[in-house]
Amino acid sequence: MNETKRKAIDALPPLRRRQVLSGLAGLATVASIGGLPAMAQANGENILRVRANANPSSLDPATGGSGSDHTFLYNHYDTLIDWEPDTLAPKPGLAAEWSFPEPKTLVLKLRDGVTFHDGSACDAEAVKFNLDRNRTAQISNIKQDLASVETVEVTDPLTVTLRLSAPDTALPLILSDRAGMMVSPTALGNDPETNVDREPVGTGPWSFVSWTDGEKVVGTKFDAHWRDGVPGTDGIEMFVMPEESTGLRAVQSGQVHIAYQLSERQKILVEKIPNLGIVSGPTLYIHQLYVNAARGALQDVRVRRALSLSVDRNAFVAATQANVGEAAYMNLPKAHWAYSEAAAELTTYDVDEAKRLMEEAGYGDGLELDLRGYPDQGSVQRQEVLLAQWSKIGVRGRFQNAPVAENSGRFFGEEKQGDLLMSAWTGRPDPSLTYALLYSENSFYNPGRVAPPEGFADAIQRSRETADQDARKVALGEVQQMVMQAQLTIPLAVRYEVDAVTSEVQDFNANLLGKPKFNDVKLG
Amino acid sequence: MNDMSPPADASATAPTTPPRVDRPGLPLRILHWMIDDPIAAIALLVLLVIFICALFADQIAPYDPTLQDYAAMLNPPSAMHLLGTDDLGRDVFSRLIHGASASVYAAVLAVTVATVLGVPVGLIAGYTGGWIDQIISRLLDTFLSFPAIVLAIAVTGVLGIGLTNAMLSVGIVFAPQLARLVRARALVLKQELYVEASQCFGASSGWILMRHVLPNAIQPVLVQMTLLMAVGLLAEASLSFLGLGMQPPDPSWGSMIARAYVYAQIAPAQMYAPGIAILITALAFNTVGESLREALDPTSRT
Amino acid sequence: MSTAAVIDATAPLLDVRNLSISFQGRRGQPSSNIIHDLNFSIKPGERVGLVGESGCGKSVTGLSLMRLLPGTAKIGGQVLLQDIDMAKANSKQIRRMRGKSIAMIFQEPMSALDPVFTIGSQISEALRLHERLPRAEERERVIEALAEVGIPAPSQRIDDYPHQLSGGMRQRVMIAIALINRPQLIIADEPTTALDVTIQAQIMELLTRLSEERGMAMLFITHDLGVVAETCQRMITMYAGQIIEDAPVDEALAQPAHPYTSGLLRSLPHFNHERGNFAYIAGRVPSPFMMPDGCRFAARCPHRIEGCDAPQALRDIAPDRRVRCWRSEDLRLNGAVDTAPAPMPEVIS
Amino acid sequence: MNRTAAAQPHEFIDTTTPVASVTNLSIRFPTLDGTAELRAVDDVSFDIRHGETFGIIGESGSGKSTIGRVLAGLLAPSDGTVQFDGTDRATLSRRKWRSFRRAFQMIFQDPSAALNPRMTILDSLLEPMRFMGGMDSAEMRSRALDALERVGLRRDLALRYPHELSGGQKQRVNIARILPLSPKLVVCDEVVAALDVSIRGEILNLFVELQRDLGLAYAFIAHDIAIVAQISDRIAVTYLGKFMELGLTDDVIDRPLHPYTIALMSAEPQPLPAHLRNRTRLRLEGDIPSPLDPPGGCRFHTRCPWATEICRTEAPEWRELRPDHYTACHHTTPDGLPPLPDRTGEKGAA
Amino acid sequence: MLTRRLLQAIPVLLLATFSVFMLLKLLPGDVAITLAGENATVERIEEIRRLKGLDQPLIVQYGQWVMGAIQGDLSESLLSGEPVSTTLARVFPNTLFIVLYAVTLSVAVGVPLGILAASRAGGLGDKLVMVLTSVGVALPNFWIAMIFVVIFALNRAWFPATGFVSPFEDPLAALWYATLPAVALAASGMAEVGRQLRSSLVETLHSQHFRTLHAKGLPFRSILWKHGLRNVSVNLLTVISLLISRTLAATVVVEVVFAIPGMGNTIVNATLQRDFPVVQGAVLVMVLTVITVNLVTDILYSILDPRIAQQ
Repeated sequence: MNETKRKAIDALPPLRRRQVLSGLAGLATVASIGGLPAMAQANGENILRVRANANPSSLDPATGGSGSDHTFLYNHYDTLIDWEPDTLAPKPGLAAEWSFPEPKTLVLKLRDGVTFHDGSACDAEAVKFNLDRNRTAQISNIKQDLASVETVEVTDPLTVTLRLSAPDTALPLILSDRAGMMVSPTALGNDPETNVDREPVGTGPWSFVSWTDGEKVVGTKFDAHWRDGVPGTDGIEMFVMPEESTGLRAVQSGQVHIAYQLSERQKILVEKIPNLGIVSGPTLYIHQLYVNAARGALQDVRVRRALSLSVDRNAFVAATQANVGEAAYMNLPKAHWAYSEAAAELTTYDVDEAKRLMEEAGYGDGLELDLRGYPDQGSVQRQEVLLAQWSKIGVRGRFQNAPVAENSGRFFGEEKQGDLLMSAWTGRPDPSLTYALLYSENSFYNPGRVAPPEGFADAIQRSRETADQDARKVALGEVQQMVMQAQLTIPLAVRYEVDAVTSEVQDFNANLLGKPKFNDVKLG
Repeated sequence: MNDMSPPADASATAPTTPPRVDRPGLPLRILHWMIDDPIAAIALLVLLVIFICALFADQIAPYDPTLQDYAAMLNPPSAMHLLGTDDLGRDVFSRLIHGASASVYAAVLAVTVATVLGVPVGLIAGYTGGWIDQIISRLLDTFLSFPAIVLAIAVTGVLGIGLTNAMLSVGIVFAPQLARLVRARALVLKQELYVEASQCFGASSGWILMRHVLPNAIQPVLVQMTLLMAVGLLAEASLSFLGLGMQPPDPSWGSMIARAYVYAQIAPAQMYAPGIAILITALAFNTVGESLREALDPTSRT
Repeated sequence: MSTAAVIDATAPLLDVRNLSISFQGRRGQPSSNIIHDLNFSIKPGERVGLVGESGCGKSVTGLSLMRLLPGTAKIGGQVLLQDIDMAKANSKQIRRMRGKSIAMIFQEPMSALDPVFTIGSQISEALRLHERLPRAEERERVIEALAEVGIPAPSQRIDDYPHQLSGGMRQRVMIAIALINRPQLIIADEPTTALDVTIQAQIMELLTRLSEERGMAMLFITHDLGVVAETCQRMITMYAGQIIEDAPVDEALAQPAHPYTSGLLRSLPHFNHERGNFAYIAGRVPSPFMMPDGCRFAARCPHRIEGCDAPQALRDIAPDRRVRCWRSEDLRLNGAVDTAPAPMPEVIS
Repeated sequence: MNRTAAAQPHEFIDTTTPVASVTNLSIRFPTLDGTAELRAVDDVSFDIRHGETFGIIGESGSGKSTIGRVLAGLLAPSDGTVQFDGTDRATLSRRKWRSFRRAFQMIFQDPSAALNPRMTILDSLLEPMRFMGGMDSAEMRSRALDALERVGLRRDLALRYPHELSGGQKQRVNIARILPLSPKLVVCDEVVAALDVSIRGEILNLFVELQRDLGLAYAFIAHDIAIVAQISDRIAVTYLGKFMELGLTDDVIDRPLHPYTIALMSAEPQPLPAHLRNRTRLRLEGDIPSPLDPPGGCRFHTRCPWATEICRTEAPEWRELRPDHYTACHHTTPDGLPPLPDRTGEKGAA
Repeated sequence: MLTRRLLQAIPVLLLATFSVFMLLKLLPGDVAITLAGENATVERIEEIRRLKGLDQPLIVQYGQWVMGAIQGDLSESLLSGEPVSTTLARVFPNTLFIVLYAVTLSVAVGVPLGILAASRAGGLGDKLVMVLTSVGVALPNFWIAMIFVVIFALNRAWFPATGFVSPFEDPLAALWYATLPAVALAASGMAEVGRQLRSSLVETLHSQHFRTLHAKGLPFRSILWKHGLRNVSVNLLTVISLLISRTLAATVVVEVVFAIPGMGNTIVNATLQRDFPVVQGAVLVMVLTVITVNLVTDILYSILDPRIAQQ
């Protein structure tokens, strides 16, 4: 209260003064019930409330398709193999240990005594059922992930043996993704073609309570979870609020404890708000341009290179992400174990070289491109910055924006419309998967269906034949250099995790995958 | 017996009541109207300014509306940037002026589409009557109860997202309103005696529609068109807000608001300028429309 | 009672003095003088016809007596009714007069009644303004009133809405509303113009009978000289906002003193006129914006001579006859006398 | 005074082939909600002869305007036939009918509403000629201006708009515009009702004059029996969609056969001093029944002082009681109606 | 009349859902791509189309939907698998609540404004109201929504910035949450109601039968309040029913701004993602709502105006 007001109140007779003060207090009460329903309950209960940015597509790991599902799935499912949050190096999950007795065999040793939420045991049989369902069932969306698995055998109640068609050391990390999430076979009625997309039953830290579309998904503590101290709260409520500023306001007003994946720009704002903390770090999520190398001028690698070299990625990050994040010189962030310095140099900003290449390709007078993108404000902003940068080498164009379902269909599907699509790559736990999906000749994400550079398949194969991380890094580095040389995609910026948390939240950390896990979070 | 009656001609040429005031020239008439309805005159002036902005944006705007300056993002108003800068360091004032052309274009397009579609349909329904009218009326009912946003998304989906296509869909949404209005007018007008007289002369339906029904039905349409201009302006803003309207990097008022909303917490002032621009323009269109209604409607003059 | 009646018979019930009415034009336009220097009076129980063509100001005059003109109208002069000057009275006084002392019947019975209320409630509403009665009694009074104006089965019709009645019945309801508080003066503005002739005859008869029974004065505003002839005792003729003749009906019809009155009478169709030869008054009423200073009828007058351009005063030419024509004494004008009534078959005599 | 003289058919009247011949005409309109039917005209037959003025008189709901619209070709009969100059409309193609109908024109009650407010007088005058063909624009223009003069208007009015003209002037324009079409029959629907009393005569004289010069036939529709009587050769009296009486004007006025005709004449207010007015008048009781639900039997029985049981149950026949004088009444005779029983009395005698 | 109106509604419903269906089918891209998501391969997308029956002829797909709908089965969301009826049962009341709240506000503010203006027609109060309502009509409602959020939710936490509480769970909280969106929606509604009421009231007050009322000696206040309001009630009803339809349409953007789980958000998202069953179901409900509003309006008409009742 400022000085004048105080004086004015002091000047009132005692009775009036009390009335005024209580009136002010009343006003304050009204003002503070900003987060009333949520906060009122929060005082008594130990329930974690999280703002999620999208409705899950499915709560059955085998049938979903959206990268944003994981954050929900992790609450209810454990994966066979886990990863280190900072580097994504594999670590034990439901499988206490794993090994490749020979390159085409993977043996998983399961933990004893793990049960599903419905009480049935998560044993070797259950794992076999899940893996077979994931790789063969019609409804499975992830058959591709387990394409190298030939058979799954139950060696003993706690041992599962996977026989592979080719050496595949990417498998452990693949099993840290959807493919490794175990669903209760009982809940599926032992029928691989049914699903639990709306009533997930897994072994995860919270058992499922309810899901109201576009509103919230509720879980309650699974007491029999195999890890001690997990979960850290009695319940979890995931509130779906697609709009970022809405999400931030939700955490600001205390309606939720955590709002993850805010836009980088909001970091400055979060820092200004008292009692809010920030959890931040790099992710695998990369804003990039998909190139249809089978169309017009883009068939010329020089043009593609020029488009990439003319992007001042640091300025791009500064403009679109308020400097929170990093330039993406390849399809992986710096922090990733397979990051390749040599590949990164290929895309370093060099506008003179870009101009030279354009001239050489015969586009010294400029080039008009058919650009596609998505209509959300973030995308639009990135498009504007990109167009401004490209104007330096005479590249013009206007973005035709449409929702994801429409523009990805048009660009990647049979229509093959548009030269470039500004989109993103959400990353995969194992980088070899990323490369295979982005650049294989028949991959969906290769819109021109152009053949990858020679030696690409070889190098990928080599990365999968060894379990040694350094050897893998070398092979994947080669792949990365090849694709950047050919510039079949144009990476722009690495998305940074920006999560706003209230002061009550403890033990919440970002991970490199960019898909938060709440297992260990406690409220204090 | 007829001692009272001078020749017939005398009466026929006698002055009429009220006496015919010589029709003044156009400038004088405009002056009269402006004195009569100064608020509408101001509104018309505002529209004129906005149209000039739209036409000569390049000359008026102090900066290139797409010129980015990452060193000056979200700056408050200053002498250099009258309305500050936006999230990419672009001059808001320049974008506002350039946005006028997009917004005016959008409104004009939507209203034109609505008129081209709605007026003939309404004329035919109202004049023909019978089962054709029944069918058209049911169709109009359908369109009017249809969530417009679905139509907008669908049209932009089929034709591609962009201001033109978005406003095309808005035009389609508006058309039934005009059609209904014209239909109602046509229903009345076809009963007019001069239409019956024309029928007696052997006029065809086409002649009657074009010479008698349309010219007399057009007045409320004109009024409604100006009022729809305002609605079209708001629709442009809404669609741009949903990302279906103006595409980057060119500015429109709606897309400026949409972008500004992202920074509501950091720079709330960003929202004001384009919103007020829409408000003033819509207000001006409405005012002119109301004034037209008043001026054209003989019953409102008592 | 009888003494009072004698006094009343001489003292006028309504005395209009120097009434003038003008309307303010829209901005930039001149105001128009619709009524100029009107003087007339009505005695208790007297039925007076106010005749003239459209635009001569007779309706405006009627409305001004009730102070029903829109706010743009400027009224000058006096309208004295029972010691109240209606031209100057405040709205509260006027409301007290309306219905109770002076009431009005309008031309369009279709639009003069509120369509969303029953006729019963519209009558009782008028009654309640001046008299508070218990519900049942009030309803009784309304039914009585309906019966009095000749509405069959009034106890059922009382709950009808106006649209359920025919034009004639609606006009009867209007009369019931006007008469419910027993006013001394009724202004009837073209009360039968919108009705069919057979119905018109009924309504005129009803009004005449009520006026006679109650000793109620009436001012009939009409363009139909036949209506005036059959119902009124006195006829005031207006032309271009002025009274040009004021005379007992039979005298005015038999021997009009003003060429205009004569012209009007000649213009009426008659059963026994020569076929295909219609009489009329040539020319137009001058516009209120271009009123001549002199005789306003001069331009159309077949008897116009030099000197007619000078202003004319309304002069007394007989004890109860006034005329605004300086030549009236020279002229022997045709009236309606040389025309015969419609032939009537003997079957009904 | 010389009505008798004028009642003789004048020289143009051709009594052999009627300009319009109506046989058993019925017109029905569906009501708004479609549940009921309005019988606006019910089984009416008559001829209009070349060059005559055929008066149709009736109150509201009598169907007189509907008959007029049929005669102008604006309405097709629901039942019965209408022959225009010996030709049935139904036998003509649409296109043929459009040019054929030009000979059958209509002048409306409201002179303003019959002119398009957005067209100049000249445009309105030119409009009918545009459909005739065979004239260049200069010729049409000169004929339009001639027509304007013919009806007593100055040529310079041609460039004005309707709202700048007085009612009488507008009605003259309406007359002028049909002149180039050389009509054979003109339906005059209450043509002077909207005009001031003092100028009605002017317009009516114009009609009479044109008939004299051009030999037109008129169907003259009005509610005012005095006007109709003064202009018509023959008069038809309508009531609730039916003809009550039809005959030469003098016959109908002087020797009416139908009670309704008598009542209509009695109801006409007489602008005469008291001592000159008719003391014996027939005043009707009650309202005009709704045309939606007309009474059975004789339509007039609910208001007729002569009505007896038969009138309630049986519709009277349409009879020619005297030469060329038709009526539909159970009680009337060639000598007129029998004296009225006492119950009615002299209502209007006061 | 009622049955006739109901019968008329059937072709409108069929036409509306069919045209939505065809429109969506015309759109490029399909839900299969969304469903395949990150794991999309050309084969997988084909397989999903087969699984979801999206490869069948259009008319068969529509026919199946109509048959299901007649039996009350609106099928499930292709994306989330939730039964469409469940989705709609959840989101529709929310939207309806906001719409009714906004319309109530519009009427509660607009009617007094209109009366005030009409009773002082031409005066200062009238002019003030007209200026106010002109601005109200021209206000972009999503913009005013944003401004409200900034002022009343962010600068002063008087109201929650976003979110929604079902009125069935906690009516008070529901009102409190819905206030900003409702006020934003009502800004133009109030103005509309005020203007329309004023103009029809002024017109009515100048009509012939109001002269009769003056002639009776009725005081102005009872002419205004009893006869005036009763006479314009039919007009007012028309305005309100139009307002309901219009507000229903306007919720879309406002729901986005306030993150309200309502019909607008549902329709937008489902359309963007080509989730046919949801769009179809939502359109059905929207059209049904509009038809119902019109029907109720018609019934009220005949109660308010005896002339209509007679027809």
